[in-house]
Parts: sequence; C-alpha cells; structure tokens
Amino acid sequence: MSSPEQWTHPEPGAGPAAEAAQPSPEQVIAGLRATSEGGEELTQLLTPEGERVHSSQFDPYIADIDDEALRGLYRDMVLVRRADREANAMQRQGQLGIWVPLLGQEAAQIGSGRAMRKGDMAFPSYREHGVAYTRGVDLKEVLGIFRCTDHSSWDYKEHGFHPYCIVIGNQVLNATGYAMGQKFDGKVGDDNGEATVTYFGDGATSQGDVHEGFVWAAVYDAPLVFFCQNNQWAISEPTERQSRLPLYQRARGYGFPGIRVDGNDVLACLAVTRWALEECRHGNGPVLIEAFTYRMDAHTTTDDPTRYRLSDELEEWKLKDPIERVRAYLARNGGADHEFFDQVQADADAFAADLRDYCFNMPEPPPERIFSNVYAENSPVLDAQREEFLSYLDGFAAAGEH
Amino acid sequence: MSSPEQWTHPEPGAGPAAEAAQPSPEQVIAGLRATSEGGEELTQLLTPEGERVHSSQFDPYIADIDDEALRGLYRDMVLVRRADREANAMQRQGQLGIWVPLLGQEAAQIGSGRAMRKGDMAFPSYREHGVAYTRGVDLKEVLGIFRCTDHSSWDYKEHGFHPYCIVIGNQVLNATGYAMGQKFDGKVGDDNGEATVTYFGDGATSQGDVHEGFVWAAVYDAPLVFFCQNNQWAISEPTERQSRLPLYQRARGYGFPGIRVDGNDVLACLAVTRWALEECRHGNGPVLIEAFTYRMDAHTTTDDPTRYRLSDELEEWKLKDPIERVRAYLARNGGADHEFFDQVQADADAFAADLRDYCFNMPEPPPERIFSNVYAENSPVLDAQREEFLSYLDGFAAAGEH
Amino acid sequence: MANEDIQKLTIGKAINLGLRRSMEANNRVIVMGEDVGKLGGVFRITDGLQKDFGEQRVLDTPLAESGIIGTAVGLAVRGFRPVCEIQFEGFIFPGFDQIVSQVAKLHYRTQGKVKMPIVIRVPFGGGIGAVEHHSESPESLFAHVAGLKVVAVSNAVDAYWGIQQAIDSDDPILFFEPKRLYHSGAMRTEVDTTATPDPLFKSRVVRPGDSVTVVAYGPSVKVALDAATAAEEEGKSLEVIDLRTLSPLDLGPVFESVRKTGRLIALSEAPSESSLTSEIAARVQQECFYSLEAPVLRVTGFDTPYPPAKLEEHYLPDLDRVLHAVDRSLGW
Amino acid sequence: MANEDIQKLTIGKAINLGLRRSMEANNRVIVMGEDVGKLGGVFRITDGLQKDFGEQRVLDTPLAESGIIGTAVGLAVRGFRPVCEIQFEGFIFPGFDQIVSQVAKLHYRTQGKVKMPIVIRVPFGGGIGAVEHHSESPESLFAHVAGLKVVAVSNAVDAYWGIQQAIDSDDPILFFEPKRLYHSGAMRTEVDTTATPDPLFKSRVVRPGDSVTVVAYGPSVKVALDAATAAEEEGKSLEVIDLRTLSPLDLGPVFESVRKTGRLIALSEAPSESSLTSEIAARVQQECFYSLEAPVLRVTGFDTPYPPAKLEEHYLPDLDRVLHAVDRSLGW
Ligand SMILES: Cc1ncc(C[n+]2csc(CCOP(=O)(O)OP(=O)(O)O)c2C)c(N)n1
Ligand SMILES: Cc1ncc(C[n+]2csc(CCOP(=O)(O)OP(=O)(O)O)c2C)c(N)n1
Ligand SMILES: [Mg+2]
Ligand SMILES: [Mg+2]
Repeated sequence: MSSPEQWTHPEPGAGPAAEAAQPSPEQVIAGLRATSEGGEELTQLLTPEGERVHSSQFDPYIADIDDEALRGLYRDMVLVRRADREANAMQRQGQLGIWVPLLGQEAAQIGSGRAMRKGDMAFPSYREHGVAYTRGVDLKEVLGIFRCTDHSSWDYKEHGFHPYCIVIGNQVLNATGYAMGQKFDGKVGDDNGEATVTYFGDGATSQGDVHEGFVWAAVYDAPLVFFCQNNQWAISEPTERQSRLPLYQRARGYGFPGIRVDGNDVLACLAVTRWALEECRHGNGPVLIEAFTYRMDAHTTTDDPTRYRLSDELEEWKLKDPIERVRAYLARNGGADHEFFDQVQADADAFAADLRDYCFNMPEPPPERIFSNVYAENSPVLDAQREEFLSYLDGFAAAGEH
Repeated sequence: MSSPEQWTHPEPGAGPAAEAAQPSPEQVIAGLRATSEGGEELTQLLTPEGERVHSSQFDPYIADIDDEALRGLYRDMVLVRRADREANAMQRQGQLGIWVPLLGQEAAQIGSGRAMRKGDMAFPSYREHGVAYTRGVDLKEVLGIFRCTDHSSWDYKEHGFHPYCIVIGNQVLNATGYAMGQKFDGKVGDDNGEATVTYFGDGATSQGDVHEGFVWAAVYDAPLVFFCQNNQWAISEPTERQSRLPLYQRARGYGFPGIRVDGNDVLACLAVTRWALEECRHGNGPVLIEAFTYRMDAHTTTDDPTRYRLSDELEEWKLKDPIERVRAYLARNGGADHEFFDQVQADADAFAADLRDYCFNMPEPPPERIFSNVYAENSPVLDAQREEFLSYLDGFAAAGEH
Repeated sequence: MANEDIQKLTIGKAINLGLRRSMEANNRVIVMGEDVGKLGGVFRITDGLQKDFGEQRVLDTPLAESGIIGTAVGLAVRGFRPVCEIQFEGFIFPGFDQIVSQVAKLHYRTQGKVKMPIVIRVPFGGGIGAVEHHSESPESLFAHVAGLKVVAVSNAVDAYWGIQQAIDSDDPILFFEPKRLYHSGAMRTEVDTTATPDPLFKSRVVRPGDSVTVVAYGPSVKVALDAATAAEEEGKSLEVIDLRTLSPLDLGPVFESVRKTGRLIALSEAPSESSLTSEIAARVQQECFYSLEAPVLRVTGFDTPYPPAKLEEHYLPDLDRVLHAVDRSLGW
Repeated sequence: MANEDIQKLTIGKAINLGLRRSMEANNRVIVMGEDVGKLGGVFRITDGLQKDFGEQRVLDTPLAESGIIGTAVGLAVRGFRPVCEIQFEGFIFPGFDQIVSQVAKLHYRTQGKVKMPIVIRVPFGGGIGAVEHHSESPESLFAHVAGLKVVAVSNAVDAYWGIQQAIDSDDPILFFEPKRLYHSGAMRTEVDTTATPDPLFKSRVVRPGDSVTVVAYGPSVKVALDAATAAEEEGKSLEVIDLRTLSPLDLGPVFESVRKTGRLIALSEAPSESSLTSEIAARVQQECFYSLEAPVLRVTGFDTPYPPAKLEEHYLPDLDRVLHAVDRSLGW
C-alpha cells in the first residue's frame, strides 16, 4: 500500500514548506462565533462548567439518568475518545491508511446513540465511531475500513447500524427510505414504535440528497431523526460557506421541527434525541436536530487544519469539552470518586490496547475478496475474470516469483 | 416522425378504454384547496372580480401602470393565450410533435416577464412561452422545439432569455451561476443593477438542484429571483406530494425572503417581481416568489388530466381567470372600450394566423444538423462520422432510392 | 391450459401484467416513481396497480430521481423489493450517484450482508418524435458500472417474464424497456403465462442464418429482424441474436454464431464511443480471432447528442443501414 | 532562455503553475470547488491561487457537486471560464446530470449560440491506499457522452500545457489527473514554459518499439513505460503510445503502430466492460484488420467495484500483468 501521505502532502523537498496559516478576518470572526454558546436557542442541560440547567421540556426525557447512568455515559465517552486517539496514533504508525477522528464529538454521538432502542436504526456517515459503539458494534470492525482491508464488515441488522457512507449526504436518502419502510410496516404510532436516526455534517446540508431526504420524510411522515453534527467545519470550509442561517432552521421550510442542541452536552443530546425519537415513534416525524459541536482534531489524518483555522478557536472549545463537564458534575455532586475515574481510565487504556493488538495482527485480505460479493447471484463474466486472475497469480506462485 | 400519441396512449383497441377518472377523497380535498384564494398571505392587487386591492408595500411598484400600460398587459396576455391555443390545435393537426400549454398562467408569465429590464436575464423551464414573448423572442422560434426541428434557436443573449430546459429544475443552478456572475461583474448594488429570474414549477421544488440553487444564491448573495409557478400540479401529482407547507415558505430555511403572489393577477405579479428584482439589483437577493396559479389545460398534449383531477376544480379556477379580471377592471373603469377589446382579439387572431402559416411552412431540417455544433471546435472522429454518413446518404440519392 | 393463460399482449401490457403478478406473489414488492399511481405512468405501464394494491405499494413520489432511487435503497435495506420507474431515460441522471455509489456498491461494501433487490425500469430509445431527453440510449453507462446488472427487453414474452425475474433477483437491475414499441400492435404477441421462461441473463438466437450474424437488443432487435427478412430476398441469410442481458453480457451464442458466419454486425441506437457495441467488438475479435472474415462492424447512433426528432430517422439505425453494413461485411 | 523558463516540476506543481498562467492571462478564468481556496485543495493543486487572485476568482464553494457544475454552467453563459475541481473522481456523480444534460448539450441545443468553456478537473485512479470512492477510474462514462471532450494527462509537461489548453478551449473538457503521481519525485520533469506545446487532442508515441504496441493514458503510461523497460531486457521491444485525449480519440498513431507491430495491448485501470479499452479494441480491429497478428488484448481493472486498498496492488494493472499480456500476444 503506497503512502497515504501522498493524498495531500507534496513529498519532502518538493517545494516550499506549507506556509503558516494566515486566517482572514472572516475566519477570525467565524472562529469567535464558533466559540459562542450556539445562540439563545441552544438547548443545554449541563453547562461547560458542569452545572445542571433545568428544562421543563427535556428533563422528563432524562428522568432515568441517575448517577450510575451518568457514570455510564461518562465511561462511554472516555472509551470512545481513547479508542479514537489510539486509532489516530496507529495511523501515524502506518497501521491505518487514514483515520477520521471524532475528537470533540463524543457527547453528540454517545448522547444520540444511547437514545436509540433495539428496533431503531442508525445511518451514519464516516465519523460516527461513537455511535457505532453505542449500537454494540465492535470498534475492531470499524478499523478494517481505515486499514483498508474491507469496506465494512459488521452485521448491520443485528446492530441496527448501517454501513458507513463516504459520499457526503447520500445516506440521508437511504435512511429516509428505511424510515418510510418502518412506517409501511406498521411500526409507527405508539410507544413501541420504531424510528431511524441519520447522521450527517454541516457541509452535507448543501447536498441535494439531504434536501430530498427532507422532502420525502416530510411528505411520507417518516419516523426519521435528521441528526446533523455541526462541527463548524467541512474540511477547510466554515459553516458560513453552506448557510446564512443556523442549520436547524432549515427545517422550517419543510414543515417539521428543527432544534439546536449543545452537541458537547451528553445529557442534552440524549434528552433531545429521545424526544425526537418519541415524536417519530408516534408518527410525528421527521425531526431535525443540529448538534452544535466542534471538530477538535483535523478533518482526517491527511488534513492540516493550521492552514485554515486559528488555534485560538480550538482553545476556546477546549473549555467546553464534552467529557470534562460530566466529570466536573459527577465530582462536584459526589456522583463519582477518584477511584471511579481511575478505573474508567484504566478500562479505556485496556480497551485501546485491545484494539491496538487486534489492528497490528489483522490478517491481510485474500485476493479473492476483490471478486467476492459483487453480486448476490453469480455473473459468469466476473467468474471467468476471477478464475483467470487467480490462475495467473498461481502461475507466479508456481514460478516462485510471488 | 412517428406518432407522439404512442407516448402515452395504447393503440385504439389495445385494451379497455381508459376508465373515467375516479378521484380519491384526497383529490377532492386537493381540488377544493386549490380553489381557495391561496391563503391569507397571498399578495393580490386585482381580485378575480376585477377590483383593485391596495397595498402600501406593492402599489409603488406599479405606480406607472396607467390604463394604457394595463391595456398593454391585457393585450400581451390575450396574444399569448391565443398563440398557445393555436399551437395546441396545431399539435392536434400533427404539425407539432407535442405542445406544452401555458393556459391559465398568462398573468404569472406576463407580469413577471414585463418586470424584467434589458440587462436582466431569464432562465425558463419549458412552459414559459409568455415570458419568451415579453423578452422579445418570436414565438415562431419557440415552435421549432415542439415541431422537433431544433432544440432551440433564439439569440439568448440579445433577448436575455436562456434556452428552454426540460430536465426538471436543473436550470435553476445555471441561473444561480449566471446571477453570481452578474455580481462578480460588479453589476449589483444600485438602481442600475442587473438581476436574473429563474422559472420552475411546484414539482421542481423537490429536486436537489433547486435546493442547491437556494444554498448557492444565499451564500453568494446572488441577484436571483426564484419564480416558482405553482400551478397546483406536476403532471398528475398535486402539490401535496411535494411539500407539507406552502412553497414560498421554503425560503425561510435559507434566510432569504419568500412571498406568495396571486399568479392569476398580472398586476400583483408585475409588482412583486419588480420588488424582488429591486431587492436583487441592490444586493439583497435572492428572493423566492411563489405564483399561485393553475394549469388550466393538460400537462402537455399527450396528457389526459381527466384521469387524475376533477373537472370541478377547473371550473372553480375559471372564475379566477387572469385575463377576465383585467378585462373587467378596464371595462368597469373606462380604461378600455369594446373597440379595444375587439381590436386585441383581431390582433391575436392575426398573431396566431402568422404563427400557423409559419409552422405549416417550416422547412425540414437538413440531415447535417445532426452533426452540427456538437462542439465549438472540431472533432475529427465526429467529422469522419458525418462524412461517412453523408456519403452513404448520397449513395441513396444517386441510386434514386431516397 | 385455460384460455386466460394465453394472452395476446403488447410489450406495455406484458410489463403491466408482469408487475401485477410480482405484486400478487410477494407483498414486499412496491412500485414507485413519478405519476405511476393515479395516472398509471405516462406510458400507462403501471395502470391499475395503485387501484388494486393501494397507495402504500404504488407510490406517487415527489419529483426527484435521486430521491426515488435513494429511498428505494433504504426500503430495500428494510426488506422491500422496490421497482422504480424513471419516466424517461434522459431523467435518470439526477439519480446517477445513488445508482453508482449505493445501489451498485452496497452488496460489495457489506460483503454480502446488505442485498439490493431493486429494479429500475427505464423506458429508452428513440423513434417517438419527442423533444430533447426523451429518446436516448444510456444503457452503456450502466453496463460499465460494476455491481449493476442490465437487461433490455425486445418483445412481450421477455417483457412479461423478465420483469418478474428481475424483481425476483437479489441483485439490482436496470431494466430497459423499448418505449416506441410499448403499444405497437405489430409487437402484440401470445404470452403463455404458464410456460417456463428462459433464464433472464441469457442471450438468444432469434433467427437462424449463416452468412452474417447481427447482434442487437431492445428496440433494435426488431430492426435486425426486419433487415434479415429483407436480406433474405437478396439471398443473404442473417443470423439474429437478441442479447437480452447487457451486463453481464452472455456472448457465448454470439461467439458460436460468428464461428459459423465469420461476420458480425453489432446494432444499437446508442452512440458508439466506449459503448456496449465496443465491448461486443472487443470481445468477439478476441474470442473469434481466427474465425472472423471481416472486422466486427457497428451500426449505431452517432456520437452526437440525440438530434431534434425530425432528424431521428437519420440518426436511428434502420434496416437500410444494417443492410449496408451487411454488404460491407460480405465485401470485406 | 531565462533560467526560470525551465522549471523542474512534479505533475501537481505543473498543474498549479498552469492554472496560475491561465488566470494571469485571462481574468475571466475562475477556479471553484470544495476547499480549493484557503486550503489550496486537498491535493494542494490550487495552492496559493486564492491568496493571489482573491476570493472572487477562487471560490470555496458549498459542498455539493451538482451545485459546483451547475453554477459553473451559468457562469460560463455569463462569459466566465470556470475551472471546477472535483475533490476525488468518486464524488463526481452527484454532478453527473449537470454534466450530461447541460454541460455536454448546451452548445448543441443552442446551435452554437451558448459556448461551454468549462474545465472539470478530476483527480482519478488508484494506488494511494485510500478508502472507498477515492481510487476509481470513471473516464469511460464521460467518453461515452457526446458533447464532452476528455483528456487524461500522464506527465508534468502535458499537465502544465494541457490545463492551459483546456481552459483556452471553447468546449467543455473533463480533465483527468493521475492523483497518485501528483507529488511523485520520480515524475518531476523539466518543463520549458517557453516551448510550443503539442496540440491537446493528439495522442503521442512516447517510446518507439517494434514488437508489440501498448496504448495507455494517465497514470498507466508510467506502467507501460516501466513494462517496456523491463521487456527490453528480455529482448522485446514495446512501442508505447500515450493517448492523452480520450474523447475524441486520436487513434491514428495507434493504427500506424499496429500496422507495424501487428499486436496491441490496451491498458487502463478502469473496469473493462463497455469502456475506453473496448472502444480502442473495436476500432483497431476494424482499421487494422489485416495487420493484426493477435487480437487486441486488454489489461485493465476488474469488473468489480474498487476493492479495499490492501488489495489494490492486485486490482491495478501492473508491469507484470502488462508483460504477461505481451507474452500472450506474442504467443498467439
Ligand atoms: C459527494 C462528496 N463530495 C466530497 C467529498 C469529500 N469530503 C469528504 S468529507 C468532506 C467534508 C464534509 O463536511 P461535513 O459534512 O461538515 O462533515 P464532517 O467531515 O465535518 O463530519 C468532504 C468535502 C465526499 N466525501 N463526498
Ligand atoms: C428530471 C426530470 N424528471 C422527470 C421529468 C418528466 N416531467 C416533465 S414535466 C414534469 C412535471 C413538472 O411539474 P412542475 O415542476 O410542477 O412543472 P409544470 O409542468 O407543472 O409547469 C415531469 C415529471 C423531467 N422532465 N425531468
Ligand atoms: Mg462538519
Ligand atoms: Mg406544476
């Protein structure tokens, strides 16, 4: 496998070193904006300082979240962050072709992921490792994609977690169709209803497919939660390049509710997503949620964010870290002690070590995989191609050349 | 040319005759809705009964419309309706392959079309014969498309009227790019500003491209008026199949103004479009206008609307005819007398006769046209194909077979 | 055999009846597209289905092709078997990304865990005197995309069975229908609805002959057969093969025929550049290298956009152009 | 000749410099796409352009390919000469309808009144160890669409001139760039910026030889040349032709070469079915019917979606597969 470095970086010495980023005034403003609290309409239940904000509308949706449950959410976030950092490091060590970090988006993903139930379905993009984890997908399975041994491997049905999707926004229509199917199957209308959550980014909102998803879901009353993680950036482009208005307001033009939630607040993400899912289960879907969060790392391991954003911006957002506020809340209110936090850290380290072990020992995929599962039923043309190629390969093996 | 009848109709005797339409309750409701006045938010300056409604916001935009000017608008509408009916008839006589009637949409098209100025540009779909006329395009040129002798022929630049577009909605993005160009060229910002109007239907609003046009135009502050003629139907589908909300409200999600105008009121269409164009010229674009109107004829000459809608609906809309209300207003207020109306009718008949003459005598296009203008610069491969084919044809001519 | 088992059907009616049979046999089959419900489609191919199967199984969708195909993907994931109608082939392109990135690849992406039993029905081809975008032949684009299967029917019997077989298949299938023949009385044929149909993905010799082989598909099969009849009068015997499936191509019968005749004409309305007829020529020259007595010749649409319909009689390969190619081949 | 007139450039830098020259020469040239501005594109091909030409000539667009191409059409109507960047070839499909229905057809539709001087730059091909949709070769799809021209560059000199020639052309051009070679030091070449470039739409013999002809384009030209070097050691002399333009194909030099060698290998990373290599085979077997001593053989990607990158070394035609085909051709 050739170096993925080639994606974006000239070879060393190929030209002048990348210049230091010189963000424009527009970027500075964008940065400052991004560090705001997301505006008046932001739903928040836990402040960055770890104080609980009460909401008559949303508190009922987290009435069951006692200290133990909150410790669970905390642990989830720490584990997926640790796994994320490990994967990032493994990419640097050449074990993964690329990694797409979720750093900073743990609350949005764990909160919304934990809001789903067994019969629900999630349609992710490519950054939802945290959601995958909440759906019971072993993160080892996620690694295969980024090690480039497969394009995806988990059992989507068992986990209620569709394959990753790399083409921006087009999974949103697939999710819409799935949710329509839930409705057609009579699974909508009461507390036992099923629903679907589809994930996409701020950049994706510009794609025609996302709009068509809005149109279809509205027209067919699909039980679908559009969960937009607005992490402020689409690679190098700030959200202002996609919209004049806060993204949650997009829903107003279609006639369904849109809401902005603090994407760094796991309680708010859980509550708001549960609320939205309830609406959908009862036939009042769809709902758009904009989770206002921040991509704390690069877009992917091939990206260099210093070219387009100020480090100040990151510093501001660090103050709103999704994990720290839960830790502060638990510590302050006696919901957890040092021992607990240490244990979680140890669990996370073990979790990461396990991933690492697995990754380093992952077997190379066999050449036949190229030809497998192109079709469900066979294709004589392709069968012939496979046979010809495999016997060509055998020729090398026989000649000792391979 | 084989019979365009084949498009949709089984050959006679091929099966049971089409059953009488049996609209569902949903359709009946849709029909009733459609006959409403378009809701409280409808901007109307002339009622179906021909009474002038005053508007402090929009009256200034038609301050110059004295009786003479109004007679002009009346004449425009009568002429294009007459031409439309003539073309429809010519299709029945086999002179056109198909015709796309504008019947009922005269006010929307003449009003908006007359709102444009010389430097403005229009991007039509395929039903905007009335707009074409206001832009100085000879309707004879439009006939070529429907007689299938060419795909379009007028000078788009001279007329500020882009070619027709048949793929639903994708011209909206082209219009957006053009309007961005007007801005980049420094033609926006004052009374002399330029602007663009793009036309599309209610059905088109579902297309991804229309959404992307909204996103782009908003982000680039493009001087673009999105002129949606909501004629209540996309072939057989009522507007409810595209949206939960009135279409003008779609703009709310993007952060620019949307407005619903009585599309059968030429004064309101003129005033509202002028207002929207002024906004755009001054850099406050884009603007969405929903012209609430009705497709009084079939979708095209190959369509049979009795299969999907009630004739009652049409009867209701006839009461809101765009031409009759102007006639009533002019007659009642002494703005025109019988002589005028008779003269207009005579002009219209002559206009139609001229079209008819032209159409019946249109020369067949030469076979070389197949190969012409595929590229601006030549293609040796295609040149060879043309030479080969033309000499093959010559062979027939020589052999007296052709 | 009951009388109603054998029906004289046009191609359009045959597809309509085939759809009906599939919907009766499996309640997960749903039909979706623009105007397919109340109106029965602009060609009336879905006529009567919504009335009998309801609005939840025959969906008049919003007007957007990416939406039609993209939601069909999700419905397929949910276990439905969607049959999408694209109103005219020229309007499939807004849905191209969903076809290429999702429909074609999901089974591969998931190592077989997600099946894509979607049929995308596409009325295609020219000859109906229509305006732009209503007469094209884009099938080669789909044949080039791995993960899709592509079928083109030429007659009522294949239309009746083919649509049912396509719906039964767990693979995504682009199903091209010869629109100018939909309601042609000349193509009305007896369809024995109790027969055992030929397999979907096999080509078929539809007229034996021994001097030149002509391979065609969809609406061009009729042109080839007409040419064969005309050629016969001149004492030339054409063997006509209906490809039936465009991907994966079943060229066995073509190779066999060419080994006999030594000459091949590949016929299609589509532009020739990088097309199915290119593929046929490429494979035949390789497989039958020593049998060919003349190069494979192609009779196709030109490499131009589809012209104004007044010119389509020149654009579309007709009997004369086929015969001309036959003469060139024989005179090589 | 001034020293700065001759620069040693990678392919990536050559395109960057070519873009700069075009933007300097004509202020109607604008660059648009995702991340092309501040970031200089994910491959840095537009690096520095926004800084020097401003935000109105180098547009960081919203994230939607149909929007990029659709607005470029309107800008072209307005008299601009847009150069669109598609971030990776696998993301061009949401823009396919605009390309097929507007970009390719507007000039024809308007009988020449509307020109479409649009360049769509597409990094293509595999070999970078990437995830899905980042390594494909969809060029055949565009070669099949009449009204488009398609170019694929293989080296820095053609990259530097080709992008400028493409921008100068009044026709819409899909400009395919070999992404895995963008920053390859091995491909760094002296580019004489004062030279007179070869015409854009001409293929070229890049290595003469006499036993077998190999025709390739884009990143495969390097593979062909490497194979020729290896073959030489075995005493086989390959003639390598760089197609350079994929539509309209300039096959004159290929015919000439095949008349000399009697053998042809067509090389491409793309799947073979209904592809450019099919077209090459189809035309060569017709034009060189009596010269061919073996059938035209194709060495291509397989007819599968692009596999996980750990397997791409098997998927991509390499030197060994070319040599294997050479042996088969010689042994026919
Ligand atoms: C259709 C398409 N175009 C371009 C890309 C390349 N690309 C990958 S991620 C990305 C930015 C996405 O931004 P956003 O939607 O905000 O999601 P985020 O990565 O921030 O989670 C782009 C342009 C793609 N994957 N698909
Ligand atoms: C992309 C595309 N899909 C389908 C069609 C076929 N078609 C032509 S007109 C039409 C309905 C359009 O309805 P609307 O946008 O309301 O415009 P109207 O015809 O009512 O003016 C359809 C489906 C098309 N031309 N383009
Ligand atoms: Mg983002
Ligand atoms: Mg309409």
